Amino acid sequence: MLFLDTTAAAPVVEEACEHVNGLDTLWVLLGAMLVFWMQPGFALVEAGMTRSKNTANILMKNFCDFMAGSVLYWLVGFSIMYGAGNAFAGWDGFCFIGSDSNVPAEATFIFQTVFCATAATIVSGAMAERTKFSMYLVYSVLISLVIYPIEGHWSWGGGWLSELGFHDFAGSTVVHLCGGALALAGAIVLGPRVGKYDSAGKSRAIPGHSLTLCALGVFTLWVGWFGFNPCSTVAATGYDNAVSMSHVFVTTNMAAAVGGIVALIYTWLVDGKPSLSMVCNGVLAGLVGITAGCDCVSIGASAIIGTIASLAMCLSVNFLDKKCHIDDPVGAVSVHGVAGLLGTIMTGIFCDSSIDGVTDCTIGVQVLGALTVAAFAFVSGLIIFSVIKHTHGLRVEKRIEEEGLDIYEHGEAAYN
Amino acid sequence: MLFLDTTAAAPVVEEACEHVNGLDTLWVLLGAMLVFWMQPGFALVEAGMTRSKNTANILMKNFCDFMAGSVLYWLVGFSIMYGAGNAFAGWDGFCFIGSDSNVPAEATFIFQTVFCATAATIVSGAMAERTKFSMYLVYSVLISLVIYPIEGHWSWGGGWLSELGFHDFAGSTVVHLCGGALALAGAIVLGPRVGKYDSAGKSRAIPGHSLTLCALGVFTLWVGWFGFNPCSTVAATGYDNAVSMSHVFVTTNMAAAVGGIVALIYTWLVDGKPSLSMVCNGVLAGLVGITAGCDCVSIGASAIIGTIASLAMCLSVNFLDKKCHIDDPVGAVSVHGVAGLLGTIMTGIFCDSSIDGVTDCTIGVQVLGALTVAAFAFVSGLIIFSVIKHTHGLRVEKRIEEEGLDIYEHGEAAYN
Amino acid sequence: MLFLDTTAAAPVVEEACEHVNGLDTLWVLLGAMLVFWMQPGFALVEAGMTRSKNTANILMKNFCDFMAGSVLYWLVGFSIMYGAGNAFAGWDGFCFIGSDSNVPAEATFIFQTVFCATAATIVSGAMAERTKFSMYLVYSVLISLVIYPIEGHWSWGGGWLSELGFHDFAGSTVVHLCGGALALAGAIVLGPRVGKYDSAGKSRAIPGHSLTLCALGVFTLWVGWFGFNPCSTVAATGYDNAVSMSHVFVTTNMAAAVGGIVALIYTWLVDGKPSLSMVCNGVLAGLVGITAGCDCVSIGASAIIGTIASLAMCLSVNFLDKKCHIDDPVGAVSVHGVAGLLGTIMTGIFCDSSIDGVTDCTIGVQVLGALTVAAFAFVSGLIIFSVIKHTHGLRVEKRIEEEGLDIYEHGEAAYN
Amino acid sequence: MKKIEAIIRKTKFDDVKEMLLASDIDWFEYHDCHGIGQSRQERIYRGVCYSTDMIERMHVTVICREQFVESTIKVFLTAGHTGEVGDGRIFVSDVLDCYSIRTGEHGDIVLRDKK
Amino acid sequence: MKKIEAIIRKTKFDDVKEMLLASDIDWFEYHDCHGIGQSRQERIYRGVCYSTDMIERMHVTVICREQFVESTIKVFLTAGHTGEVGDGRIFVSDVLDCYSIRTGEHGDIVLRDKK
Amino acid sequence: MKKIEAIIRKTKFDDVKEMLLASDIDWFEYHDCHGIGQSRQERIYRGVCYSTDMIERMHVTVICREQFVESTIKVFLTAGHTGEVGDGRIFVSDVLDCYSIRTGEHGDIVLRDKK
Ligand SMILES: Nc1ncnc2c1ncn2[C@@H]1O[C@H](COP(=O)(O)OP(=O)(O)O)[C@@H](O)[C@H]1O
Ligand SMILES: Nc1ncnc2c1ncn2[C@@H]1O[C@H](COP(=O)(O)OP(=O)(O)O)[C@@H](O)[C@H]1O
Ligand SMILES: Nc1ncnc2c1ncn2[C@@H]1O[C@H](COP(=O)(O)OP(=O)(O)O)[C@@H](O)[C@H]1O
Repeated sequence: MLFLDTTAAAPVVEEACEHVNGLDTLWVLLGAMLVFWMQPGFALVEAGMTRSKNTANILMKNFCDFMAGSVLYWLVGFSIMYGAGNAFAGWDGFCFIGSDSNVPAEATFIFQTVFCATAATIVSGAMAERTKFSMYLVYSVLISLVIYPIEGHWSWGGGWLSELGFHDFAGSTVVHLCGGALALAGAIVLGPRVGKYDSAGKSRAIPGHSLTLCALGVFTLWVGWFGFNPCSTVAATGYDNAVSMSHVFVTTNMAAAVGGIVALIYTWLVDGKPSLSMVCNGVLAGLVGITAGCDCVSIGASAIIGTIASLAMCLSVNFLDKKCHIDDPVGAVSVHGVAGLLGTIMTGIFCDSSIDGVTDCTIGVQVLGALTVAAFAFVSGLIIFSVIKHTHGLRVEKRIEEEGLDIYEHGEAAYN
Repeated sequence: MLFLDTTAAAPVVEEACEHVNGLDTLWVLLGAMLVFWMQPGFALVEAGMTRSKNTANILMKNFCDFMAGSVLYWLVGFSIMYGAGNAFAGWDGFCFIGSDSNVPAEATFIFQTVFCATAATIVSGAMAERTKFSMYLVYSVLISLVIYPIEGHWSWGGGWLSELGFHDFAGSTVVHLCGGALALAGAIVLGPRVGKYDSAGKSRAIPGHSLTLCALGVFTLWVGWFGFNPCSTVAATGYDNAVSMSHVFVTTNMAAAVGGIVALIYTWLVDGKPSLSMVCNGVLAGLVGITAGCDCVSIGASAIIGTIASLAMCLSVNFLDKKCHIDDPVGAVSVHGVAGLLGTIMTGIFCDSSIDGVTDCTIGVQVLGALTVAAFAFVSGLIIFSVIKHTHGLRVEKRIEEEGLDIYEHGEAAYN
Repeated sequence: MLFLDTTAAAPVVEEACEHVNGLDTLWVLLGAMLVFWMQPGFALVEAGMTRSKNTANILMKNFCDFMAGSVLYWLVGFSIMYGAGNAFAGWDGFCFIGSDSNVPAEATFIFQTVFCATAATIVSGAMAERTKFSMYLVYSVLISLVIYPIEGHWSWGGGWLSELGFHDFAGSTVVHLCGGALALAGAIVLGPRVGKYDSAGKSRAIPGHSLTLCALGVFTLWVGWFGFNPCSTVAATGYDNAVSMSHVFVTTNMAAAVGGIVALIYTWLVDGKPSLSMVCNGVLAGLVGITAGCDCVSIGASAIIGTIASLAMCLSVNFLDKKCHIDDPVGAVSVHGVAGLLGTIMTGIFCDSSIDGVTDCTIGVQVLGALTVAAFAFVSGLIIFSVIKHTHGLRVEKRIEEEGLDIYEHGEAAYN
Repeated sequence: MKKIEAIIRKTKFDDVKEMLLASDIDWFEYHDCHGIGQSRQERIYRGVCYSTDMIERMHVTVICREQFVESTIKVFLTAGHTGEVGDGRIFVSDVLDCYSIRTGEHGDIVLRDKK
Repeated sequence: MKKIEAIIRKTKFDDVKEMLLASDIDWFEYHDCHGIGQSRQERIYRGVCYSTDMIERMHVTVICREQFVESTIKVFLTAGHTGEVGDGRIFVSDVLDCYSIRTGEHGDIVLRDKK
Repeated sequence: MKKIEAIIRKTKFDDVKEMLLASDIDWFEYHDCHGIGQSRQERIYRGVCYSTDMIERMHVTVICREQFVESTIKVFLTAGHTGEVGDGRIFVSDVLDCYSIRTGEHGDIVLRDKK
């Protein structure tokens, strides 16, 4: 049987013993816990921003993204992403889990697994409240199996982007922009929810059922990001790492705080009232934006990145909704796509080699990398979702959508 | 006064200084935090799966389990479990907190305390919605004071099971099976909730009030389990520990993910619809199942353990409910009892000495250990609950049960 | 531009390299994560204990406290608190982030930032359900900018209290009493909520909308406190630190558990029914109480401190409500103020130099320190809130208060 | 055609529902409501006791033909009965006409007999 | 016997309740409802403004003897009054009969006078 | 004055509301309710299937002058219609009087014509 063949424990290569470090391992595993903890964060934000009749469905999707990701990334994904291969994709056999570096192979492997699951889970929010559960699973399998590993290989697995000097420290592009672009493809192919736009094409608000869940989710994501970014140093020993992880922590927090403040001010000025749901998104946009450059920009620059990412997110939410009539219930495209794109590019602008020794990070490559990944993910998404749409159908019946996916897709109501 | 006599700080034994290790201590304390964090996990799962009229009651029970456990395990329990003694129970005086090993005595002590509280809290779910609060407290005191410490001594405190080579790495049997067996005893003695079975003996569904809480609780437990299992290495220094904790992390996650997937498929095939509440239980069953052998089975084997644990849980939920008419509102018996039992036994099957040097783990001893502990806990439970039932009464009046325990037992409603 | 000037990364002073320690840094950053995690804890407790029509408002206030705190403490606060200066206040220029000690400057800086935000967020609960959002922001800015840094400087930044030997390990006084005193000032100046006292002056209960949120918040705070206290050793290397952080962990947990039990017994005896909402407060009172002396009292003493803190909190809640007619919806004054005051003082009584080598901690200084800080915070609060009240107005219109702040202040309802 | 409104204990709703469906009625409407009545529940919140006169009740509305009024009332009087204060009330009033939205029919015919 | 239904501001419910209990009425039923009316509230969700004409209201139902109808209506008109748009309405209709589930009695006698 | 009560599909409420406001009615009241009827939904909870006959519905109440009764009923019959089992019912009954709490006026005058 396939499962039993794998000798799961890292081969006890004698030399490896010397450089594997307990402190680094602890740091990486702590990071894995925290990034895992972002899963409930996403689940809560998405559940809070949608209606209670679809809550069980969206929670289920978040579980499935993580569960499918865990298994598939182990079976195939990690091998494609980090296996030896060409500039486009790697491969090292099934159930490949890498080899020891400063941490055991399995520590690296689990840390990468939770990142993969994060990318997968971004999309569910944008496609909420109208997607067939079974068809969502098809997408979820494909991102963990193919899409994320391939584009991840480019930047992090030794592929062509990494050779060009593309700098994406913890995944503004690799994780968030990829998820955001897929989310955009999904939202476009699906079309808006019933009742989202009136006959005159005016956008109607469909408020989520619980801002409390949404706010709790944002706090959860925020603390998870302290694993996502700082722990991406994947080493904690020695002066340089200690300084680097502290610095990443500070810039991450600063961008998040500033991102929230900007959204607060923006909604206060534009809509007349400070909006909690937009502050939630603003914090996330700041976090997504700083992720690429959190190691190599100054604290001041992180505040600027947070500002721009959050502002762009606010404008994008409006633009997509009111102008493009793309219905993204939780703002996933704006938060992960737009902020991820800008964050990656701004890393090229604010990157300061005196901080983390990153010298070869240029705007040109940053723009190139971000756009290529976005295009790749978007086109893959368009293809997958269109094929599903025209074969089995991507969207539930109107009646099911109106009465709620929970009952018809899962036979359970979230609240009784 | 009793409290003041204890010299709480570890005695500054000079030699100890040399082997106490800051990294190990940090790892153990991190573990204690994470296992503590399982308390809200249990509270949320149990609250979510029961009706809103009993929510304050169930939350209160979870608080009390932990609070009583913290105090009693300090006063007496730890001494019984880890004190010098015979093969059956230890004793080293009141307020014994052990002595330094590779971590300070108090680090070990607090790590063990949170495990004790976890065992205690499992039962509240199975006895939810109909137990007198005061009588529940009596049980809660007894488990932390006597039951858990005694059976814990057998496996972890140098008792007879540990001498036989019984392998229960982080407590499939010691914690979960013990809790599950007590839960079974409690549910049997209490009898089903009013309205659970109709006059023809057909089971009726009594849906919980919030799957959102339930799902959040499962995520919380999942991340808590990354402390429960990996941190049970209680050491993080050196190559072997680094590899071991990484490996435990990966197997834990794999079993959980696979457990969830299996429950998803099971309910989809059997009931026609994928059920969120069963996926939640499936994840937990996978986690419980892998707990005994997470250090010494391969990743592939962990997937198999997750599969079997989850499948057995699904069947057991149905069997207990529909055939035995034992009313376990949250499935605690199936999740902790059945999956814990099977997980312990499967450790004997899949145990691979090349992974963690565990060589003396045999199926026979695993079966013996699991069954003895289960029998001990179950019989203790039967005695305690029966005595309570026939003296003071274990169950609230029918009217209180119908109108909700919150108002009558606590004078408060959870929601207003 | 101001932001860009700051060279955010710690200057690579060669000598620093030698004593900066990765393990200590990891421990401090872990602490920062956990203390950050107290923010959702506060948000949930406060949201749970107030009515659903004001939920978005109170969540927003918690976000703003943290976001404003993060930015302002960086711009100015840290410099006032830890900059070189006199006994009363420090100053080292804008955007000062200190210098490396055993951990990088930025690690210390972010750890202090989250403490500052904690102090700020305490007040929102006491002023809930009736304060103008914009005016709350003014207060929030002032505490992070001036009040907390100044009084923090006295005890922790080398000010006059620290020179007197005032011992406040993790902030019973610096953080909690300061917040509690400000909360008292705010509640007094604001006056009670509409309908809180009937025409005869009898107090009326205004139950919070969700004890589930409240309980989850308390668990969240509890685990956060395992960062607040143990990580305040800010070092994890070597025998002494390992013992100290373990000891702090144990005393913290013991005081919390005992605090909860005392509140349970108190309400059971006095009101006839064990109250979940008071157990929640009891746990928090125990935690606040032990914070000052968690490093230097025995486990037994921590249980006593928990008992007294929780008992005082219970009495104080009643006294403030029924006798003083001060309306504090979440009990912030009693939990943080009263318990913080008593905890600081009791540190002088139970302080045991054999435990942590704290020798110069006397009751006199503890009383002096606690009272001075309380007085300073209370008077500052009175001034700020009174000035606001008499200029722009601190309180929303009666009609807005009756119909809920969410709609009128934020244009959003938390639940739909 | 008569409208029968019963304000019953929430905890008796399941019994009433089953007995109604077992009788001549197979359609009715219900919603949660609160009643202010004689039966009081003591509650405590943060040390402040407040005896609430508010009870959670279910408001059940049945529209039926004249001939079923008596039997329906009997259902409520039987299945809703506990004998303790707080059992609730039944009110009967007149209905002029009744339409089925699906078919557009109106009058007594809409109130089919039990299939 | 008359049925008096009032659709009042939710925020005025406590006043109305107290005044009702202080008058001849000691039992009534209420539930949350929404009213579509002239008074509108502005809301914004994620940048999309929507002025809702939906107001949270309380629906209070009192069944009382003829002689108390007038005084009960007066209670609503007084205690429920703010003078601003959105104060709500009172409707009076006929009730044919009334039963007490506990005692089985029916008719006016069920509507006891205030003890 | 007549009272028109309609028990409609929750999912049809928005349509009904818009059509009502577009007609002569500009005020009405509604609340969530459940209906026991012929249309059943299958649910499963933890492996136990239960087919619920409970449907989430909206109870809409309009009080209107005699002359608008017919048009209002037509609104419900049109906007609330899907043709599938479970569309709901409309009941018409008498109202004796109507008061405006804000103005204290009563009678038909309270039921203003659409401005
Ligand atoms: N006159 C009334 N008008 C409206 N509702 C009433 C009236 N009388 C009783 N009710 C409703 O019936 C419920 C039961 O009343 P209660 O006096 O407690 O019952 P019982 O007389 O059977 O003990 C009340 O809570 C209230 O909701
Ligand atoms: N004709 C009616 N039918 C049903 N409900 C009505 C009717 N008129 C008013 N209402 C209810 O009364 C509420 C108050 O109406 P509104 O016009 O806002 O009050 P006012 O005229 O006192 O300012 C409405 O929201 C609606 O719920
Ligand atoms: N006689 C009745 N009394 C009270 N409510 C009724 C009555 N008949 C129908 N209803 C309500 O109308 C709803 C629709 O009934 P249903 O038979 O499902 O509709 P349809 O006949 O249009 O298919 C029911 O769920 C119930 O709430």
